Amino acid sequence: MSKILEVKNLSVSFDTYGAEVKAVRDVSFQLNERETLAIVGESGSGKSVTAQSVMRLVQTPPGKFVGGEIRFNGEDLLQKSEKQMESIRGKEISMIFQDPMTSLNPTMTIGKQIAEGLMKHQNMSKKEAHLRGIQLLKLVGIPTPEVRIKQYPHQYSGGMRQRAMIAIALSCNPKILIADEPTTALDVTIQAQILELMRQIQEETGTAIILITHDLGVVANTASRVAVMYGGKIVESATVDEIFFEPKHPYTWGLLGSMPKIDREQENLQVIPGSPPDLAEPPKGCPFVTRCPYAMNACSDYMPAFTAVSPTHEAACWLLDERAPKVDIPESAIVGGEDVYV
Amino acid sequence: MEHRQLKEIDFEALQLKQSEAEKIVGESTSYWKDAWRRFKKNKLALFGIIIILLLGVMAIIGGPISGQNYYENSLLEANQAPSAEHWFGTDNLGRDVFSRTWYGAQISLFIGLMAALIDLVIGVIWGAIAGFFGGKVDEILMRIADVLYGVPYLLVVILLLVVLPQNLWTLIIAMTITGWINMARIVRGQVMQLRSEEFVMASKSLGASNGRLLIKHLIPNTLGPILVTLTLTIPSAIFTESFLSFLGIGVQAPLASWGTMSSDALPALQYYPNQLFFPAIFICITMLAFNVVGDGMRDALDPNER
Amino acid sequence: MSNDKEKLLEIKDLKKHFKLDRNNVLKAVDGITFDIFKGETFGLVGESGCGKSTAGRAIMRLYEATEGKVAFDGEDVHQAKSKRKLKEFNRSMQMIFQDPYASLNPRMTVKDIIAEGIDIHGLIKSSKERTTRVNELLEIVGLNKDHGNRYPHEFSGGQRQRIGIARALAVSPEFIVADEPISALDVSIQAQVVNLLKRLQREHGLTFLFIAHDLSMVKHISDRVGVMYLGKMAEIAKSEELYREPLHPYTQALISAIPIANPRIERSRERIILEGDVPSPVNPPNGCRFRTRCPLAMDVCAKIEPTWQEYKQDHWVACHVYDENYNQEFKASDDKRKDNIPV
Amino acid sequence: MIKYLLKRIGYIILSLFLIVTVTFILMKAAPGGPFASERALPPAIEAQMNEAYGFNDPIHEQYFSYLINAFTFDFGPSFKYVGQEVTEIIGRSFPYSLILGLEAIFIAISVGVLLGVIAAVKHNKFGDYLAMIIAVLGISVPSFIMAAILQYIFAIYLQVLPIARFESFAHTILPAVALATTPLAFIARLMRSSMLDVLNRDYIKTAKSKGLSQRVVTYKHALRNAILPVVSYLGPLVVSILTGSFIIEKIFGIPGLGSEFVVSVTNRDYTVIMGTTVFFSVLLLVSILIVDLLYGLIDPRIKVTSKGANK
Amino acid sequence: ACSGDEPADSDEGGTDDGNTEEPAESEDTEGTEEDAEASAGGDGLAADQTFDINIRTEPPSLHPGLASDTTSGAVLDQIFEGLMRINQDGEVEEAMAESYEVSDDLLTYTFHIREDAVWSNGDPVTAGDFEYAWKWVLNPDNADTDYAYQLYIIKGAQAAKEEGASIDDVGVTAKDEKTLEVVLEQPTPYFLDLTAFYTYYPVNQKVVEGAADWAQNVTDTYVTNGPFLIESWAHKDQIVLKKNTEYWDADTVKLETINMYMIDDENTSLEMFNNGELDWAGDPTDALPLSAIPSLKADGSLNISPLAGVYYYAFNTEAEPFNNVNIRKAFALSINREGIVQSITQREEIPAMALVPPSIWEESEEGYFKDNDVETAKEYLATGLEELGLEELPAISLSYNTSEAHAAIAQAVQDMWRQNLGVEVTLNNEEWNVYLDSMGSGNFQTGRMGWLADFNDAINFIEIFQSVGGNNYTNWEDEEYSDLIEQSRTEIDPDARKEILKQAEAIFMEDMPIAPVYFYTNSWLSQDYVKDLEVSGLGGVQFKWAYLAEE
Ligand SMILES: Nc1ncnc2c1ncn2[C@@H]1O[C@H](COP(=O)(O)OP(=O)(O)OP(=O)(O)O)[C@@H](O)[C@H]1O
Ligand SMILES: Nc1ncnc2c1ncn2[C@@H]1O[C@H](COP(=O)(O)OP(=O)(O)OP(=O)(O)O)[C@@H](O)[C@H]1O
Ligand SMILES: [Mg+2]
Ligand SMILES: [Mg+2]
Repeated sequence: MSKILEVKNLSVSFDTYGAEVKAVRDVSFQLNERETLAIVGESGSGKSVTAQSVMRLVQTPPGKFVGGEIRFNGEDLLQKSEKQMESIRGKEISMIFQDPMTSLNPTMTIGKQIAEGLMKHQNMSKKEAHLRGIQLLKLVGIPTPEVRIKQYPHQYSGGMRQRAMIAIALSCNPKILIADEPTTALDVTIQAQILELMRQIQEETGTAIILITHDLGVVANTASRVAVMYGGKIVESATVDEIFFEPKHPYTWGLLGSMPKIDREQENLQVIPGSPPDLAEPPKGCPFVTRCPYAMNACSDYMPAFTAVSPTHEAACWLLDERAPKVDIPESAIVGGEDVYV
Repeated sequence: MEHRQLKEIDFEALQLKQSEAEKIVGESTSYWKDAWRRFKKNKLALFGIIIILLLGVMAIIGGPISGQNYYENSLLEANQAPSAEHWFGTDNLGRDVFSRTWYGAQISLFIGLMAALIDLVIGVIWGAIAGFFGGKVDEILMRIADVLYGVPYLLVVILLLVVLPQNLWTLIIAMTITGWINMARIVRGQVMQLRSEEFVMASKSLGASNGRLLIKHLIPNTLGPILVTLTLTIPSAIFTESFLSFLGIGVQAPLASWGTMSSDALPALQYYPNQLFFPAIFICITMLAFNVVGDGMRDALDPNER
Repeated sequence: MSNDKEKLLEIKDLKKHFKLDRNNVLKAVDGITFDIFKGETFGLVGESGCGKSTAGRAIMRLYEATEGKVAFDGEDVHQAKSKRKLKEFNRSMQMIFQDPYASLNPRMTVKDIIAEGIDIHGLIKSSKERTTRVNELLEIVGLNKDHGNRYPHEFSGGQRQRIGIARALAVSPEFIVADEPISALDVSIQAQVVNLLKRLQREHGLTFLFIAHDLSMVKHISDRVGVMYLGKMAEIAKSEELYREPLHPYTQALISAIPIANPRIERSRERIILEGDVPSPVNPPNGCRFRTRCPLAMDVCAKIEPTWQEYKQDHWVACHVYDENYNQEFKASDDKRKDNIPV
Repeated sequence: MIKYLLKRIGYIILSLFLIVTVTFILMKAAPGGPFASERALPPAIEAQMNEAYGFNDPIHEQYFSYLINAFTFDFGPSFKYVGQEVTEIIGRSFPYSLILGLEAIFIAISVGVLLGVIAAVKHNKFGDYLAMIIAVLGISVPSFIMAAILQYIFAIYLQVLPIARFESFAHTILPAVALATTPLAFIARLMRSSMLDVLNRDYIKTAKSKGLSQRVVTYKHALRNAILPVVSYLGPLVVSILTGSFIIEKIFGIPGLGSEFVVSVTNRDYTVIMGTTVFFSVLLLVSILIVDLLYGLIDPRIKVTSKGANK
Repeated sequence: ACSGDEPADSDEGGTDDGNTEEPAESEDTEGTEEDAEASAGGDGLAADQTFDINIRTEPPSLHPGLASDTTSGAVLDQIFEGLMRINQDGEVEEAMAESYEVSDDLLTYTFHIREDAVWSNGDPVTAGDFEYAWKWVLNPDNADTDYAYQLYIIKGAQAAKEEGASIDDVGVTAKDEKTLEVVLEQPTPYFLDLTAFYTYYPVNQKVVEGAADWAQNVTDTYVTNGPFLIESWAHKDQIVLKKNTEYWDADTVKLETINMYMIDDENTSLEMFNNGELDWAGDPTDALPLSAIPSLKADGSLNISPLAGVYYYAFNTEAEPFNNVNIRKAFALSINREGIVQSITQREEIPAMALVPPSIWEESEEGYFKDNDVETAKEYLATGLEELGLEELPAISLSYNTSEAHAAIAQAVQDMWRQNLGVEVTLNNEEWNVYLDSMGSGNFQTGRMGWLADFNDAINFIEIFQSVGGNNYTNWEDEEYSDLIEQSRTEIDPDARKEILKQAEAIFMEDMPIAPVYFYTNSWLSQDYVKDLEVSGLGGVQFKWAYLAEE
């Protein structure tokens, strides 16, 4: 497994009326061929900004890259010119956006929207692009693609739109596919269809996937590795099993704990009290400090560094420091037994 | 590494007040205060406000400042260039352009603001009702607007001239007849979009009356486009006024307005450009100021532009 | 068990059709029948666009029903003609909206939003009393009283949803329709809201119609669950039972598709993947509406609409598979496929 | 669709009927008549003229004959230009206004849209400010002042373009530009705000994510979505530009339709008033209809045939 | 008669500024000849005899019987010809008529039409064409013949037009092909002048009969008999005239082509003149912008000649306070006319302290009172107020119709009255038709009016005020005045007649129902190479004699 993407110490900020919003702070991760990296975290924790940074799609201004590098095949994307990026976007790295309802141009047929990328990157003629478009739609499971290709997004159902987005993203066989909450807007039956589709395609083409979601069920279903983000930072990163069965960061615990367990009767759900930090004035120390039940004095002043728990597992939490009191995973965060009604 | 230097005490539990966890980010400000705060950040808009205030002050005190008045003829001193005595020169009857400009400001600013007000009252209500109720009501209201737009305006104005006395209020009425239609169209479009918003539905489910829905929910959320349209209303009102004065409605000589001053001075453009320049430049300044303020207000009132 | 409970709401053959133009009618809700008992939470699930919100709104009378009856405490909501009666219904039935961002007027203070119902119904005389009441409500939903002077955009999604709840509670309703109150929120905030709803039910004896498409949440909060498909009710059962023993093939697919936050289970799990797309509610399939995507579809499904029957005690379903009485003509050919039903 | 069109045409006829009626009432109520002049006519001759033109008929008969005239587009002869048919007058002057108007609309739309797009793309940068200053100037300088200034600069001072009259393409440039100023400014402002809105939409990011260049994204994806408000503003505007501007025609000595509107009223030339009004109204109502149909073409989500009620 | 809207102003959109004019005198004020361009023509004639002029607006009708305005007149005068034509010196001379005889009682005129007078289609011009044309105008069945009353001095004309008398009894008879006899109601010294007026033009009976719309466009039926032929008529845009080679006096005609443009903006037309695109700017077919006058005067290019017309303010003598003659006098005397003509109108207009213009009666330059006589005005005011029993004057309203010049004059007068009499004056500006309506119904206190002569005779001005109504908006009537006018109609001796009319004017000025302001002038620019083109005192222009000199 070779790594094709490496993000190092990425920081992205937004200039707003009020202040500078530090949306992504010092984020590092890497992505290998053929693997699916899931990024999870609370709303507003910087998942989408991170993803869009990789594509250099963050609007500047108001956005700005404060520091770090994004190495794709060894080259730093942040150093590339807008023109050079054009040949990477859509061809090498492509993206499925958070909301299928708004991510397709409502005044252009699906066919045209698929063909654009093909014509640009594969030098296809209009006709070839059209035929390829039909193939792609078929691939993503849209019935009667010959008819559908001529339709406008509003004539598609939500699930179909999401699949059309996938078709666009896959059209040029990208090396990396970034899927930003591809299923949030869909209901479970269609969500299942789409996750299945993405898995299939990965098997066939070997594409590496970054999957952004806050649905841990989806993560469990699809990902091989997981990065947990909070307050603009990655707080824990590990393989999917390690995240679910040996989580180390209190935020990950909270996240796992607040899911209703379909196999357990609970009177009340576990909650994480409070609300996320203001990214305009992020806390000096750990961003989770205000909501962490285990917070220590150090947490509010010093950002904990990553501590490796295993070769594939690291977390940024003072609890992992040898001087810290030992804390066990709370009951609610334990993902247990296998007796599920299916 | 820095955390090597941490002491034992750093690993003691942090004392947190519960309320702090629920703290809302950002200081506690009201919507309007917040809007004002955003507005103040917009230097350009603030500058616009200052200009408008200055114009307002000058309109009130500017006339007599130069020691001249706006009506006294001095046929022998007609069409003079700016001088120490007549700061902006004189017009074809030898009247002082400076003081006329500021008396004109009173009228033009009044007309502009009045027109804006009318747009606001009639246009907004009309459009809001048409958009909100839709269907037949919309059809009827919009057809009325079409008819008003289609009937020859000049004919209407001539009739008003006959029926009503020649004063500012007749002028206002003449401007009212079609002035609000644009605004009504825009508000209607907005309201049609907004009326299916969930917060409207929510209020409905509480039993809110239609009037309440319109006044409390729909219209306040149309403020952005309303503001932009308003800023565009002002110049067109200023020039409509000069057209109407020409027909005999509204401001009668020797009173002046910027509109009449510039249309009077237009034929003399080549010979006495100063007579056109001064009123025209003030119209432009006013417009720039209002537009900048309008843009600033729109941004400031939009809670998404935090 | 439900028999000894008191019916609060009786919905009979409720239909809501939207006329698109002269020739096309969108049958958003096409004849649903169920009861809601006092103090319970009734969950309503189904695919997006199947008519859940429409049903909720028709019950609230935010939409005029095309047909059918909604009785609240024995009185027909849709027959109420007088303004006074209507206002009374508006007071006793309230709604929490799907989208916490869209359902709060961005240009009103939280205080005014919450007090809107109080103002409309003239429940309180002095402004001091109004403030007290609003503060009380803010406290109930777990917000701070100085939040009242702020504007919605200053709040997080979960806090906004709580404002929406406070608004609904302001008029002391007996019954609340919660239309996907959590689907726009992330997990940790979802938990906050669900806990709050449960607490309110405990403390104030409220009745909920809880609409969602997240089945794990619905199971967690509901006493009974109804499953809708394309404007029709497919199945109703106690939530425990529905998850343990889903009858309708659609329910089965739905439950099998819930992703489980456990990678080990997920890896080994088999799910029923439905083929095809949701048909258009303008032209629903004849016979059983689910047949176009149903893995068990039989000949009869295309011909006859399945009846709504109580297959077990308190467990209703509309599916030919569980109908012994359908036309003999189809029986022979269909019997073979019936063997495939997983039990 | 056919049904919808028929319904709309029904409304057009209804509106037209109302416009004709109101105009008739106003016309009759306004003081003066087509024969009034500073040199008073001998009463007997005036009486003969009234008789000859049917002004002695009962008012309702006059009204019905106007109504019939209006709906058969046969307005009869002008009172002022003796014997010239109203349809002829409109027929000969409209082409001038049409050419000028089309040119002006072309300028207004192309430059206006361009300015608006530049302003939006360079939001809060120099390009934005410059474009908006141009727009505000365009709004605050009315067409008649613009016309005089243009004439002065290009025809008199620089002597590169003709002063007036309508003989060649060069003659049309100044009046078209003067006519275009205000709408241009309006369009620029409208375009800017809707473009700002559209550029923040998700599908713009999608388009960029495909590797499309800024230019393609702006003009192929954003423009079409942002142009709707401009289109709805254009409906009535196009009509008033196409039917000519009195003041521009006067300044540039162009025999267009705009002056007919004004002159017919000041002359109380009843048949011409009615003819131009009906002509204008039909254009207006039809263009409003066309705008509604255009909505559907530009944005396939908008179905004109359905009512606005559904979400 | 007819009255004029002040010709020097821009009138809001084509109102009927119906002033008629006739050919008139010319006193050649030659400009210096410019350097010569290679030209073939002798006599210093430029090779290209194309003349460009602006006539502002579309002529409402080019049918001589229907026309009633200056613009139409300016075209008709070139393409038609009546029995007589007014020559460059302002004298009537024979035109279609080769000669004429007048009976001793001055009532019967017999005209002999030229043998070589032909229509543009080759038909000879006959006496019958005249009879037909005039009777057509007098036929009550023909509407739009606004100027029928111009023919009323002919016996039986008014009766035929207005009272249902037989058209056959009208005193016009074609005795034979070439002899026309005209019988008048009363001896009329200016009858010959009138026969040069366009309502008296002939039409070709053969062609015109049955082609009711013959004059609407330039077609085969548009048959004329003047020095020029109409070549094209692009409505509202341009009229092109060409020399008529078949014209009996074609040798005199030098201009080959006349382009008449219709540009209704005086600044634009002045610029076109400056650019050399026009050969003429200003009166009588166009006007010069007020603001350009000073500089034009300064560089000496402005030509000015008197015009028989008066600009005045009419008092409504029926309503207080202008029912009092002293008040009227006070207002009339306190106008600074010199100031107005010097600083506002600036075209060397003559301050008017009389009714009849000095171009008709030279004595009028003096007038009946002193201009700007504030002292006397104040005395009158005091007397007047006493008579009315008033402490001070109430606010007065001064009406005028929409126009830049009217507005300027009104504002100046407003200020004069305010300063001199201490009276508050409100200005009341109305759209043209509305204005006429208000004036006609007496709904005014004092209002602007103007009058331009149709022919060169004082009666033109004096008879306006003979009775209330018509063009007399003042509500002023005087028996003695009326008697004097009637007396003048039968007076054959010109001096005695003038004496009678002078008496009438004196009565009028004593009662002062109007405050005259100034007597009009013509003002124009012409390119230096334009020769023999002069504007008449009646505001007419004749191209028959004009030519372009070699440059
Ligand atoms: N254009 C922008 N201007 C200002 N702030 C922005 C902008 N875009 C994002 N942000 C801020 O950056 C932070 C991270 O946003 P991001 O969209 O990455 O969150 P996310 O993790 O994707 O959340 P979600 O789950 O809700 O999609 C948020 O606080 C957001 O407000
Ligand atoms: N006002 C309306 N006019 C026409 N059709 C409507 C209207 N409201 C809803 N619909 C249609 O009715 C159907 C049911 O909509 P509804 O909102 O009830 O679905 P839902 O089950 O709540 O879906 P979701 O889970 O997406 O909220 C949909 O096809 C929708 O497009
Ligand atoms: Mg996101
Ligand atoms: Mg819904």
